[in-house]
Amino acid sequence: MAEPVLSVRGLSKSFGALKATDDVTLTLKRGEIHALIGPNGAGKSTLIRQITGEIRQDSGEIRLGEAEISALSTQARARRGLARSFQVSSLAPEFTVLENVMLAVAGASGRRLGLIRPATGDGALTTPARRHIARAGLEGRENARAADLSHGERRSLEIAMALALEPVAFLLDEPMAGMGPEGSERLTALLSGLRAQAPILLVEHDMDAVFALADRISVLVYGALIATGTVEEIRADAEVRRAYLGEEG
Amino acid sequence: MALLELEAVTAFYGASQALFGVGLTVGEGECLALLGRNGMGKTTTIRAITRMLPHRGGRIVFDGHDLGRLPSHRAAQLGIGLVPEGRRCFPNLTVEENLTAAARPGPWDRAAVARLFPRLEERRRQRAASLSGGEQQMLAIGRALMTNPRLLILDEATEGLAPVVRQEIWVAIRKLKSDSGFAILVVDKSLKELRAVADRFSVLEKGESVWTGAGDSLTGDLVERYLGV
Amino acid sequence: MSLILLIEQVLNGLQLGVMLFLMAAGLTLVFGVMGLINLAHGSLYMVGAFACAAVAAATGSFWLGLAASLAAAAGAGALVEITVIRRLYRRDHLDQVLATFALILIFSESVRWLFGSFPLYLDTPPLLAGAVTLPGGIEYPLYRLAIIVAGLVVATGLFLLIGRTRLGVRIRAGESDREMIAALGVDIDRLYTAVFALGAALAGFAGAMVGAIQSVQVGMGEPVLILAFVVIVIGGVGSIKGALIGAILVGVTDTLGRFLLPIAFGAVMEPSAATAIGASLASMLIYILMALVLVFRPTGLFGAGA
Amino acid sequence: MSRETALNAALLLGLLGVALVAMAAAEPFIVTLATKVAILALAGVGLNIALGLGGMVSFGHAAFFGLGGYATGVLASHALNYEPLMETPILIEGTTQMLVIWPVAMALSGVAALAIGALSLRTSGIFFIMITLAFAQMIYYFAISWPAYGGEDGLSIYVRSEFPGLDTLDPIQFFAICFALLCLALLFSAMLARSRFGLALSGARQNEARLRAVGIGPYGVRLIAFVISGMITGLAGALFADLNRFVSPSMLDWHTSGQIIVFVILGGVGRLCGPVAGAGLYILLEHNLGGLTEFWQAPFGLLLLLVVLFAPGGIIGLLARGRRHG
Amino acid sequence: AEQVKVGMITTLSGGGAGLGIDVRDGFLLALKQAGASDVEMIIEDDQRKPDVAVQLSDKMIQSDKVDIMTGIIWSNLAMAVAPGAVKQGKFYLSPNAGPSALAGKGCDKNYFNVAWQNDNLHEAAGAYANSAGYEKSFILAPNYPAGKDALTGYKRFFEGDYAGEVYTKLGQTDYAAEIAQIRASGADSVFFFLPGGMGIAFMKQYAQSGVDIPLIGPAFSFDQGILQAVGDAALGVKNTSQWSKDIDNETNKAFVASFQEEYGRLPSLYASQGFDTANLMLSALKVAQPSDADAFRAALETADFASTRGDFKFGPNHHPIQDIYVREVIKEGDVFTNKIVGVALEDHGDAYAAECKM
Ligand SMILES: Nc1ncnc2c1ncn2[C@@H]1O[C@H](COP(=O)(O)OP(=O)(O)OP(=O)(O)O)[C@@H](O)[C@H]1O
Ligand SMILES: Nc1ncnc2c1ncn2[C@@H]1O[C@H](COP(=O)(O)OP(=O)(O)OP(=O)(O)O)[C@@H](O)[C@H]1O
Ligand SMILES: [Mg+2]
Ligand SMILES: [Mg+2]
Repeated sequence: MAEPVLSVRGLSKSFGALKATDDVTLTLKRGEIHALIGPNGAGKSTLIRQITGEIRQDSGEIRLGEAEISALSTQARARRGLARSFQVSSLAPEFTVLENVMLAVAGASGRRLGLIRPATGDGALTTPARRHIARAGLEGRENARAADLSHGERRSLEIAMALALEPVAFLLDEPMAGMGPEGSERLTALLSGLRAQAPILLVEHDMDAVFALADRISVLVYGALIATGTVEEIRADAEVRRAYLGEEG
Repeated sequence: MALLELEAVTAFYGASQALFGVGLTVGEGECLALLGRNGMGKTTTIRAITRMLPHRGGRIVFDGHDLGRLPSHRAAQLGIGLVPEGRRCFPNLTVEENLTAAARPGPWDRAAVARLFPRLEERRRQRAASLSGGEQQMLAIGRALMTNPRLLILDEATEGLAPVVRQEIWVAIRKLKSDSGFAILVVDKSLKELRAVADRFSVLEKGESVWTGAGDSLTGDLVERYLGV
Repeated sequence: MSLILLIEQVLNGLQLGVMLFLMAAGLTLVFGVMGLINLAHGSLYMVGAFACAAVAAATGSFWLGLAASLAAAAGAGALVEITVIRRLYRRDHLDQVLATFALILIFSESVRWLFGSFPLYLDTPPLLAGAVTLPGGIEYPLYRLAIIVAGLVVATGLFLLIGRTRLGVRIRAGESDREMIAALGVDIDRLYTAVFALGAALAGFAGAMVGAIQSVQVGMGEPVLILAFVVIVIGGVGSIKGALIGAILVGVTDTLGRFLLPIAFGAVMEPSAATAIGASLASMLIYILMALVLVFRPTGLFGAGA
Repeated sequence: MSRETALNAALLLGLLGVALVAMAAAEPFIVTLATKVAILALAGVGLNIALGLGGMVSFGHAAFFGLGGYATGVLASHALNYEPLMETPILIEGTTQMLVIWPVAMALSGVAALAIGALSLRTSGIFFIMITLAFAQMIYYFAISWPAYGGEDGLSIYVRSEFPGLDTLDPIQFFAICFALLCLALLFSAMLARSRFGLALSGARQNEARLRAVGIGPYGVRLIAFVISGMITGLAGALFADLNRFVSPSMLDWHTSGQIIVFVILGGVGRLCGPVAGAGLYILLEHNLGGLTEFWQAPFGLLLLLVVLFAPGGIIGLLARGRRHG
Repeated sequence: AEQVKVGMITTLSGGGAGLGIDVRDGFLLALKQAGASDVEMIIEDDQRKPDVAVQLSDKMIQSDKVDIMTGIIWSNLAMAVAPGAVKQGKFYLSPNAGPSALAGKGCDKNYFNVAWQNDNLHEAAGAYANSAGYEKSFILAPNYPAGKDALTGYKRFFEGDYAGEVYTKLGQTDYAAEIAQIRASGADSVFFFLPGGMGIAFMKQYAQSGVDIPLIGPAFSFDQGILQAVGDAALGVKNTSQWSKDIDNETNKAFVASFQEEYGRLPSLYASQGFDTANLMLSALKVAQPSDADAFRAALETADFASTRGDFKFGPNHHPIQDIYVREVIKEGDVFTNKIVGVALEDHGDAYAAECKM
């Protein structure tokens, strides 16, 4: 099988006595959506934050393609093609929707940040930005300030910014949260097509979406992976049903 | 008489109008679900009820008090408890302190909240900022319960919770309603679960109440029309 | 340099530290806990000192003056909170800076208009006059011991109030999200007026206590303001313990720096240059200390993690 | 043209107009005041890049203002008494040429800003405010007690530095130099705000985590902005020394930092011409209230207070509405 | 006579306003008594900021076209203003500050100091310490030029040894560490120069500390305005001054009485200096106009006026040659004040006159 796009091996992180990630090994392959599920506080977001470099792991390694990236800063990892969405929307509140996405385009472009040449009205930024905004379903809201958006709209903007990075791999932390039924449906369709562009590590509690999208599912409990498998396998796993799914499976 | 009654409420953010006429009632011990697509005004309605955003036109009456001129804390003291959108736990306070900050006398105290969310008890001394998303959500609910409200408002209260926990919360909400006689106003995206707990539904579109009715009269095509699915 | 002198200087440093804490206590409350940048803290300190001096002069009793200082500063604080500060919580910190800067001008000139441009007389009460002899033969002014006691009492009181009471929890909650704490049924406006008045009263108290051994004059609050910020920032915003330890650290560093640096330089150069250079370095010392602390611990010694 | 742009143009033209009318009316002092406004506004434009665009509330910009001033003072004093500044390893002589002094002042304050910024930017919020203050205070106390250039007494220059082709002692010509530099700095600052760099800087102010997540490191962006900011303020300091023909540690005092901040806030944080409006109003009030009463600072404070309370966003915010630039 | 415009730049707001107000009030009192209707005063507040002072002087010279300037309290402000003003042909009469630079190499024919050269009172303190038989002094001043000048001045005259020499931080308010050093130093006298609030704080703390080594200081910390704030702590302290309220001459008696009547308070050192400055100016105006600079200068140089200090004349560098007294702080009724107990230096000039080439 082809080389995984992203691989994590033996990753561990403790906060005091709490093992937030406990020797986690997982891979993200080309073209797949790999869902990561698990109870609240299992360590899913912490895992993503280690992959992006917001916190340093205590041990273990992270590879993007061939390269070991754990020594890089968050921004360097982003420039190499790791895009993430935040579980709690994290935007530039005073910027408009368009400016937020332009910022992402500018960051991803890898070009030096000019001091003089205007960015506003620069087609190289605005054209892709508008395209990503439309894909995330925020068409018509380009000029609204991020601070004035409703909760669901902010969630959509998170997606648009991740798209704008045109990354090698997506790390999406609960992208469905806050989306209404209609938004969830649209996002499901979007993500389904997106995997062809770049694989997605999807943290999500919305099981309808997970079961509809995931090629593989990993289950994290108390920081440790207890199972990895196809949708059917995970649905059928008694331990997962008890610890996480409840009657839903 | 209804516990909470909104009549033709309008509200603005600065110069831009967000509510164009919202009307709804929540009876004593009743559960009303507020529906609508993203950005239609659900949260704004809730902000008007909790006095975080003064409304401009119409009337909001809670338990016979016109909320029109009351500040936020008075509305809360009258018995409106809020689980806000986005959790809004106090980040620098520990779990325990978040709960004490809200405490008012009544059946809901730290012990009762601990029974509902054992996870919170485990993380008692941790600052809210470093809790996981789901843990924060539990804390926000626990904190609202600590005010021992008569009307509990839940704005996307199950967002980010694991399915088992979510189910437990719905069970708990149903229990709150039947045992403690709480009135409940709830916004959530899961229609399936709402149908099991809500007595009535009210739909917002572009800041206006467009439909109200019981759960069984919310047919598939209405859902299609108002929620887009 | 004898050992006894060194010990005495360490003691002086500790004493200065506690005194600095007393001067910073009100600010710790208002800035550290409520999150409001109040440049007018020094003005409230001045109000306390002037009130104490005026009443003590009129009645002949320092203690009545002290009571007056609490009342005057708390009153001024409450007035300022209700008319000005209250509108600023939701605003940018910078608006608070400008508004409280304006308050400094208003306070200073009003006090000068009321009391004239000359320093006022305020002396320690006879009860606390004179010096006591400590073990080891160190003579120590009684009044300074009283200041230490007052500082420690205030520290303990604040620590209990902020850390241990529900009121303290609510104040801190209000700092991060006023709207939310109000939606939970807390009358945050009134609570904050009360806390601000308390902070002002502490500033006034310090002004009276410390004014009695310094000079009571217009502008006396300015150095205090900077020092108080230095102390709080070194200790870590929001921590009473941090403020106390920060204050002691500043006090000891400053005192020993003033004392030892000229001696140290004297070992390597001719005396008159050494005193001058040593003194120059000593006057920079607390700022060097603050910069060092912040470079290595960007949120202060006891600040919450970044 | 937006309302704010129109207002900015009106402000600058107003300042220019005041100077020209005053010259025509043979009121050189008014020209001097207008020059002071231009210079202080220039310092504010510098600070505004750090504070308004980058959200870095520096309480230590007096350091750069003062260093710029001392660059002028020291170079000029050496030029006047013909003592070289340094003989070994290389000979450096004093000078009174503005075209030499300005780059020196900007380089000096730029290097200081690089050092101070590199350390200070590890912190944020109030800690940043205080650590920048700390560095400025160190320089201040050093200047007070260092006898070589006058210590607290300061350093008189007696003449004004020279600019090729102009008589800098003529108030209006000196004004023209300062005004032109102010306009250049404003132009630069406007372009900076609109550039990709400006976008990133503003992003760093609003949300650091987000900026990192899109691949931009906030530290470098901030540091560059801080250095640019310090250099512009340093240039203003050099002009200020020339205006007064005198430098002293009071330029390094924390009051000076505070005053520059006040200009910026008063005019409107992050507004392009905020510092011009702020400095203008400040100087206007300072010089007119003084005549009314010995206690003029009290009504002055009251006016400031009214502006904060009822004109959030400063004067420009009040008059132009709309959002801040960037 | 012709109208004469006098520009006064002095500190009228903020912390140091008391000094400026006294200079101004003393000056105005002299004008009023002389009925000098031909003198037009322009008074501005420098806020104790050098740059403000410079701009005010520009204004007075450029717009108001004053003939004579005066008023500045602080040395650093004087250094910022006076050299420029005299270079532009104005007369500057200093009612308070006397930095050494302006007495020596930087002296100017149009610059007159009517108060003292900065070192004078410190020199007198040194001389007094000799005569009082002290042999080992502990000396203390803030770490800035005036502080260094003070210690230099004291050392110039004091013949004994030094038990310690300390520079404190400018604006320091707590002196416990210094007092401990003094106690341990074995000194028999303490000389300190701590102007304003610093001196008040020092003396109060010194009194409380139980240390009883005698203090000596220049008049600044024992002036009428400040003394009430120090209270008992200052009683008995010896200080040096070129003026005192009890100097026995007609001018002074009249001055003290009329000042008290006019303003309802006792005059200070600064008030006397303002008063003398105005009288010096008035005396010269009787002879010549500032527009005739040489004549006016010559008239100033004769110093033909009745000074509150008694004998007064100018040295070659236009700085005073005068007696400097030793005073002791006493209590008269409720009021703390000074009484003269001796003369420290007679007809004392300054150390820089030789360097002055006009
Ligand atoms: N800085 C920290 N200090 C202490 N504990 C922390 C810190 N950050 C996270 N934790 C704890 O680590 C655990 C894992 O948190 P994480 O946010 O990764 O959970 P999660 O799986 O994303 O949960 P959720 O689904 O609720 O978002 C939680 O119990 C959390 O409280
Ligand atoms: N602070 C604000 N300032 C200006 N406009 C706002 C603000 N908050 C919300 N809005 C706007 O008001 C409208 C209603 O928002 P509201 O938050 O009430 O929607 P909602 O129904 O709760 O949506 P969601 O399901 O996404 O949470 C939206 O168009 C939103 O952009
Ligand atoms: Mg999570
Ligand atoms: Mg909502």
